[in-house]
Amino acid sequence: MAVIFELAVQGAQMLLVLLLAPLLIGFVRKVKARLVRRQGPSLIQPYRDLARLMRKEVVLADNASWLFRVTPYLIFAATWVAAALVPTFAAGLQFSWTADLIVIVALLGSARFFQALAGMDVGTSFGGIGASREVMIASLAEPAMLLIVFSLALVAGATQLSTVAAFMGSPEVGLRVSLGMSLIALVMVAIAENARIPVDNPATHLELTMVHEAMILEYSGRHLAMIELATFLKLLLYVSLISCVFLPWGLAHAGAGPKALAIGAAAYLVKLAVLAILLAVFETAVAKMRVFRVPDFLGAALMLALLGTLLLFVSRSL
Amino acid sequence: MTAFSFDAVAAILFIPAAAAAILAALPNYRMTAVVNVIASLLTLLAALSLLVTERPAPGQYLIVDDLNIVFIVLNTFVGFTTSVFSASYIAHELETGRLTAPNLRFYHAMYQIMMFGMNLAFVSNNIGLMWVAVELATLTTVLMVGIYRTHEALEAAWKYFILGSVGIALALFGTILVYMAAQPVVGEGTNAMVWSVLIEKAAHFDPALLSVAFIFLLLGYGTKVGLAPLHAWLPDAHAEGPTPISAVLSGLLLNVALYAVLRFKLLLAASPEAIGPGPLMATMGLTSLIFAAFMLYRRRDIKRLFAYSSIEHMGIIVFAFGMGGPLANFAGLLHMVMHSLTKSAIFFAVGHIAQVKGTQKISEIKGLTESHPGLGWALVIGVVAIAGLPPLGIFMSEFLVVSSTFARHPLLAIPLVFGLLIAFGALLLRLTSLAFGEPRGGTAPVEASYAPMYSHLALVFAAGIYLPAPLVAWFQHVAGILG
Amino acid sequence: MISIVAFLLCGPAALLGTAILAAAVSRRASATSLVYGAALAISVAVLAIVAGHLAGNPGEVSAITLPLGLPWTGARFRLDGLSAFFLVVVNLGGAVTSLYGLGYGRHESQPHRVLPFYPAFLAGMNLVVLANDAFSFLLSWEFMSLASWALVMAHHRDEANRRAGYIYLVMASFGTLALLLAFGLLAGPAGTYAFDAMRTAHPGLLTAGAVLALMLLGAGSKAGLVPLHAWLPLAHPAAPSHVSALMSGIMTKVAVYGFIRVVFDLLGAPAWWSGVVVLLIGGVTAVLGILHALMEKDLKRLLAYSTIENIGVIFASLGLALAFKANAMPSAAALAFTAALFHVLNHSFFKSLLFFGAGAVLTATGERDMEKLGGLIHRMPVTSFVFLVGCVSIAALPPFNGFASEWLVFQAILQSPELPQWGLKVIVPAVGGMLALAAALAAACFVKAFGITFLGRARSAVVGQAREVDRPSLAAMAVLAVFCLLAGILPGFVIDGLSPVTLSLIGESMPVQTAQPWLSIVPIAESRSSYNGLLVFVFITISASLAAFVIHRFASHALRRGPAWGCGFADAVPAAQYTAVSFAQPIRRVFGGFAFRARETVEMPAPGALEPARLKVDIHDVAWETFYQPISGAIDFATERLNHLQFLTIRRYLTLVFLYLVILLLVLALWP
Amino acid sequence: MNGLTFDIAHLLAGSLVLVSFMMLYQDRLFALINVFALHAVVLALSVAWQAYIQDAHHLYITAAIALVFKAIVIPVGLHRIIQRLGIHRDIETAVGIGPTMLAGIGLVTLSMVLMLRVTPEADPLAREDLAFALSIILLGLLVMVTRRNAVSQVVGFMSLENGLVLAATGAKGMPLVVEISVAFSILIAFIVIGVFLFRIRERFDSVDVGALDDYRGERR
Repeated sequence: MAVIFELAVQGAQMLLVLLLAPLLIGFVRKVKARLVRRQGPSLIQPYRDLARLMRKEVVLADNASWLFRVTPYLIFAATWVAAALVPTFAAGLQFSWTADLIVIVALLGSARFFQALAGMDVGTSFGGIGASREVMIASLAEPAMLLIVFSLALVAGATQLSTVAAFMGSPEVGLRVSLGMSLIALVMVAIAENARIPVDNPATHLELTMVHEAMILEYSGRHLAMIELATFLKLLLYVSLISCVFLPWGLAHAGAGPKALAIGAAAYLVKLAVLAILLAVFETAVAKMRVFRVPDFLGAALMLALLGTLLLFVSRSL
Repeated sequence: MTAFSFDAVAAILFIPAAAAAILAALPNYRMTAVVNVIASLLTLLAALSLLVTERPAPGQYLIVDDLNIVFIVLNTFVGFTTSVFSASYIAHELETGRLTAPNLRFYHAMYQIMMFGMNLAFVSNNIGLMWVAVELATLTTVLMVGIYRTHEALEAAWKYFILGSVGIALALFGTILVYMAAQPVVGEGTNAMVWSVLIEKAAHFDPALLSVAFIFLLLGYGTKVGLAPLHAWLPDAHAEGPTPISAVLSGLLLNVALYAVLRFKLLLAASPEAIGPGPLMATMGLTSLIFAAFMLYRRRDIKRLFAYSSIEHMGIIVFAFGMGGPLANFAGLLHMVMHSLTKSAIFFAVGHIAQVKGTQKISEIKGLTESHPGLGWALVIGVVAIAGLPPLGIFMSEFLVVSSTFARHPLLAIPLVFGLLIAFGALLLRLTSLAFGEPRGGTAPVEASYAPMYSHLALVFAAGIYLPAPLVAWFQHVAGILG
Repeated sequence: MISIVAFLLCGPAALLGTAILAAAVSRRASATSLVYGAALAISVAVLAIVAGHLAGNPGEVSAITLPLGLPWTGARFRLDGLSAFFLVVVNLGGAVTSLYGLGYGRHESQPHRVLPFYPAFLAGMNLVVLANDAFSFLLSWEFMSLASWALVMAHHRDEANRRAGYIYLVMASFGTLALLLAFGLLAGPAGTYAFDAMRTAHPGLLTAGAVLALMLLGAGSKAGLVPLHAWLPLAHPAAPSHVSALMSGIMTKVAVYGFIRVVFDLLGAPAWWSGVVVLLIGGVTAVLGILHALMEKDLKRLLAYSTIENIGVIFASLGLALAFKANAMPSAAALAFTAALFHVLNHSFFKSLLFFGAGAVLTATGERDMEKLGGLIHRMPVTSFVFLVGCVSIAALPPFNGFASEWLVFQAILQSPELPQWGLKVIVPAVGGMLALAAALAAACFVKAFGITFLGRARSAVVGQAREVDRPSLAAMAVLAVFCLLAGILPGFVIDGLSPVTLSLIGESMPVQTAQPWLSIVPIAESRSSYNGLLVFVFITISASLAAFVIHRFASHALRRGPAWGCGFADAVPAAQYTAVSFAQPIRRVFGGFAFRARETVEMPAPGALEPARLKVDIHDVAWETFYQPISGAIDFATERLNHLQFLTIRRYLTLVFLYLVILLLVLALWP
Repeated sequence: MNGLTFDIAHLLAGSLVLVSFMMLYQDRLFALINVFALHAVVLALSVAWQAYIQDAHHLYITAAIALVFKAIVIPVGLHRIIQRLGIHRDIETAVGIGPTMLAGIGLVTLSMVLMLRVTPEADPLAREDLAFALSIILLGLLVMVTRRNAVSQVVGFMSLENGLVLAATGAKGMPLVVEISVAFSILIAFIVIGVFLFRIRERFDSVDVGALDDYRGERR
């Protein structure tokens, strides 16, 4: 019985992330629009876009191979699984031990791998640009991410997200410089990974500085829908990652009852809203940077993460 | 039994001498070649009979013990295979007109005299007699080196002769000094020159005299071993003489001189206060090794290349004996045997190559494994062996030398390894250009037989994998004698 | 009862027999299938024996001494857990490669230069793994090098190959001499060359340090540690592709075996700083190797460089194991050591697979230069699929095997806070960062490798007549691809298979994994970290197919082919695609500066001139310029100087003799 | 033995060294050969004296050999060769006379030092003889080293052999085999040299080894 319930909760989480992801995007866009005193599209616009794309027929480049057609589903699946494994409203779910933080990072990595390949498949120069820049960014973002994982793991003694969250929720954490550094680094990585301003601009096309959009330039119809959805999921994933590691309050724990779960869900929504607003404000405040400034940006993240890790040794109390 | 075995010793000396006389008389060159081969074969058989029969007590002039049997058997064996090789080689030289029939008569007679001299040097129990024999062998080779009478050959022979006779003189003085040292103890007369007597009484000899003597002997015989910086004659003599002689020089004559040095090393080792022969020999060995290794790089003449590699290996051997101790001595003996076999095999190959390609210039010989697979791969195996790669014999001896040295004197092993590596680089560089790449030079097939070459290589290969127990025991005993 | 080693030795013996036979018949048409068939059969047989042994009593050790090799030591051979594992690696690789060779070998232009040496090479590797005394070990080791050298020289008419072979063999014998010295130290003046004797004799700290350094030189030069790697990217690609696969996938592992055998087994308890050294070298090797790979446009060279990276990963985790072992943290040490061995196995899988793929491309197009390839996915669907699997695995992406082992390495790194020494505390996470960087760069590198070679449009005409390769080759590649997946989703079995080895060398092994629910792997405790490749795989497949199904079923499945959109730009020539070099450009911009003093110069034509502007990129191999060129320069100088001694007059030679005599006499005069 | 015999032997040996020194500063070939003849004569004397005091009669043979071959036959032969080759006017020292003399003195002291280390209870006459012989040998080598011309190198070589003979005769009761071998080797040496000079005459215009040396195996 309990197992059934656990499974149900797990399934609920999977569906939840799937459903929430477009909403989060819509919310961010709305807030950004309001910040520049525009009306902006409605919150559910992303859902509409996805539905429209799915109904449209696919226009496939003559040169596209089977890989090009499979990739969207792979990207979506990998991102979805990753997102579903991050504790949102409850930790220690049935399958949470399937993957720890490192695996989640790696899953996103494989999604990116295939996306870059798909970008090169058709053989236009834009795809190449996108792919090569994407891997460059990733080659800096991933180590940074792993170092963040290290410092978290060194604090919490685990890479298991549920455990980390539980530990961060517990009082003995206190305020630590290294954690602060990791947080900043994590935010920077998240921005880079989700192709947000200032690293990349999700709203533009036909700009030689674009990265992510350049890779998916040849996609259309349901394929594009899958990729878009995956992008939304990725953003949600990072937001909920930050929230579950650095704002673990109200997170329901393994084997918790419906009441705790409800509280967790509510808390989760609040966290999402707050972080989304912060993101929107940040994006409106700063400007897009040149592509070859991005390494410096990520290099800073890398250094911060490393510093955070090393500080842990210098003094346990920092 | 004793009588028979003593006859064996006599035979080793008599057969070559007689053969030399006959050959000097015979006009027909095919005949002479055949006689030469037969004589060498008989000598070899006589030498082998020494192994099975019991040995005579050492006399005033002749001795047979474990130490020199190693050398004798090796000497007669290589002498035999070389005579086989030289038969075909010389025939070709005759066709190309580089040699004339009278030359040839002279050549074969000299060949046997040389064998006689070397065997005599090995079996002689009298340091004076040994000296005479070594000089005899040397002088005959001088004449053979000059046999082509070309400008280069004459110069090589002249260089060989001058440096050689200085060596002769120094060695003789050393011998006299040894006698002087022995005379107060042993008493006047021949006994004071009989090695087996000396070695017993050596402890009481005057150490200072012995030390001076050893230096002269080391330099004198060392000149013939080809140790740097006394080596100057060696490369040219190898390069300009007929290839069979190069093979014999590298494979045998160097050993004769080495044998002499070893005998006197024993003498000196027996006298505690005298100067230690080990450090001297080790130093000379290392110097020769490293020097030769560097000299290998800029060689343009294929025979000169391998001549320098002989210097290198003599350096290793002398170094090993200088280090002393059962392991190093064993390694030294093994290395000497393996080097003789391999190097003569290489010279056989080189002889064929030079004849089919019509040149000795390395730059004009390429892609042998394409144009002459049998020859090319033999050269590859030979060079791989001489460079000390497994599974061939020299690897085993180098393994023993290097590892035992490093365990005892790490600082000595570093230059040793350094030299080995440098030499390896040079040999491999030349091998790559000789055996591989676009074939260049003549492509006429070789009509001579590869039998001597491949038999040597087969032996070396077998030794690298498996040494028969009796051989090992014997070598270990000899290594024990060498201290 | 004959010990199992005797059975196992029949393998190499048979292989050598095959080699001799091959030398005899190599010019016949049937020789190819004969040799590779025999090699395949023998490898499988050896595998079967080892498997039986492991299934029966994995811990059991059996030894034998043959009256060969070094007298008074004899040729000793021994089968224990470690050698059993590496036997599996070697013969698995050997079997698959032979299978591949059955097809690939038919395209060989000069079979008589390959066939005799191929079985010899396999035999050499088998013997190295079984050897139990210094002499047989070195003999087999160098024999292995020699055979592979002959294979590198197979296409000897190409100047580059000759150079590669030369550098290779020189480096190899350099390594052998280093090992020789190491064994000399271990054997001691008495010359006890048997490993059993060395195992019991515990050398002092200084000796141990020297041996470690020598092993890093000897085994490291064979494995390709920076800066001893220079020969590797030259030699591995020069050989025929299946041999490249053996050299890169298997022979480097044999080198790792040598290192483990001496440092973990014979040398006894390590000192903590030895861990530091190995760690740092490993990390640097990993990063530099993969950066070089990224700069390559020759497919096989790229693969060779990526081998260097993986070797770096392996050595880094071996270093971790040393550090933990030195600090009496057996469980952590076991974790790191298992990770290393696991990665050894995985790399042998995917690197062979990738080289096979490169070989297939080579047969189909005759090209190794990626700049001339592209779009092969349409012409060689199967090859491109398996190659993709290889790329995903080597890029350490879940759920494939590369990720499983790298994950274990990271888990081991996360044990570092328990280490007492500050040096280690600080260095281990830094190395962890390096490894992470290397992993990310590897992903980038193989996006490039696959993308440029197989995707996009054909960059030259050679792609036009490319055909899918023959069945044996495809079969070999498919087998390896399956292995990659299986090892990725069922890592628990591999880890448990490795436990006897770790138990014998570390003294402890990882907890039993296959007992875990849902077959997930749990290095320490589930609360700390866990990974379940199987479930990840299942989830991804389910959700992907689910999404596909739902959309096709309820939304549209209409599809129309059209010209590429490319932001409305007219269909440009294929040359306008991204090339290998341009793909690497951003990363070159980031790392090129310090890694290889990369410099980009734009040559603008004179105003009004018609020729195009050119972008020139020059990259330097720093290791080559810092170490190798000075050495060769020095040798050159020395030879030039000494060479004058060949040209003296007789009188001067006499002077030499004379002076030498006088000097010796002086020495004697001054002798106390 | 009484002092007189010792002094005479000493005197002869010493004068042999002196003659070697004279050889060092000859720069004309003829002069050199003449001095060598003198050298041989002195050698013959000292050998004869040794034969007398050791009353070892076989040594008289050696003395005769020395006198006949070295003092007469060879110098005459060399004169012939020189005239035939027309090189008698050569000035052919490679190193200046002064340095050569200094080196010679150094060598003599060196050999003295070496030999006096020999334990005194060895026969003193033998010791002195050895010391002189050693210095003669070294001086002979010095001659060979400092001369460019083949003939003078041969001369130097033979003076070296003289030193050997002196040493050998000084060694009491040394079997005849040695002297014979010495003479034997010199004979062979002379024959071979003669053969060589002859051949070289065939090929080049001079016996100057320098002419040989222009080709040194591998020209660069």
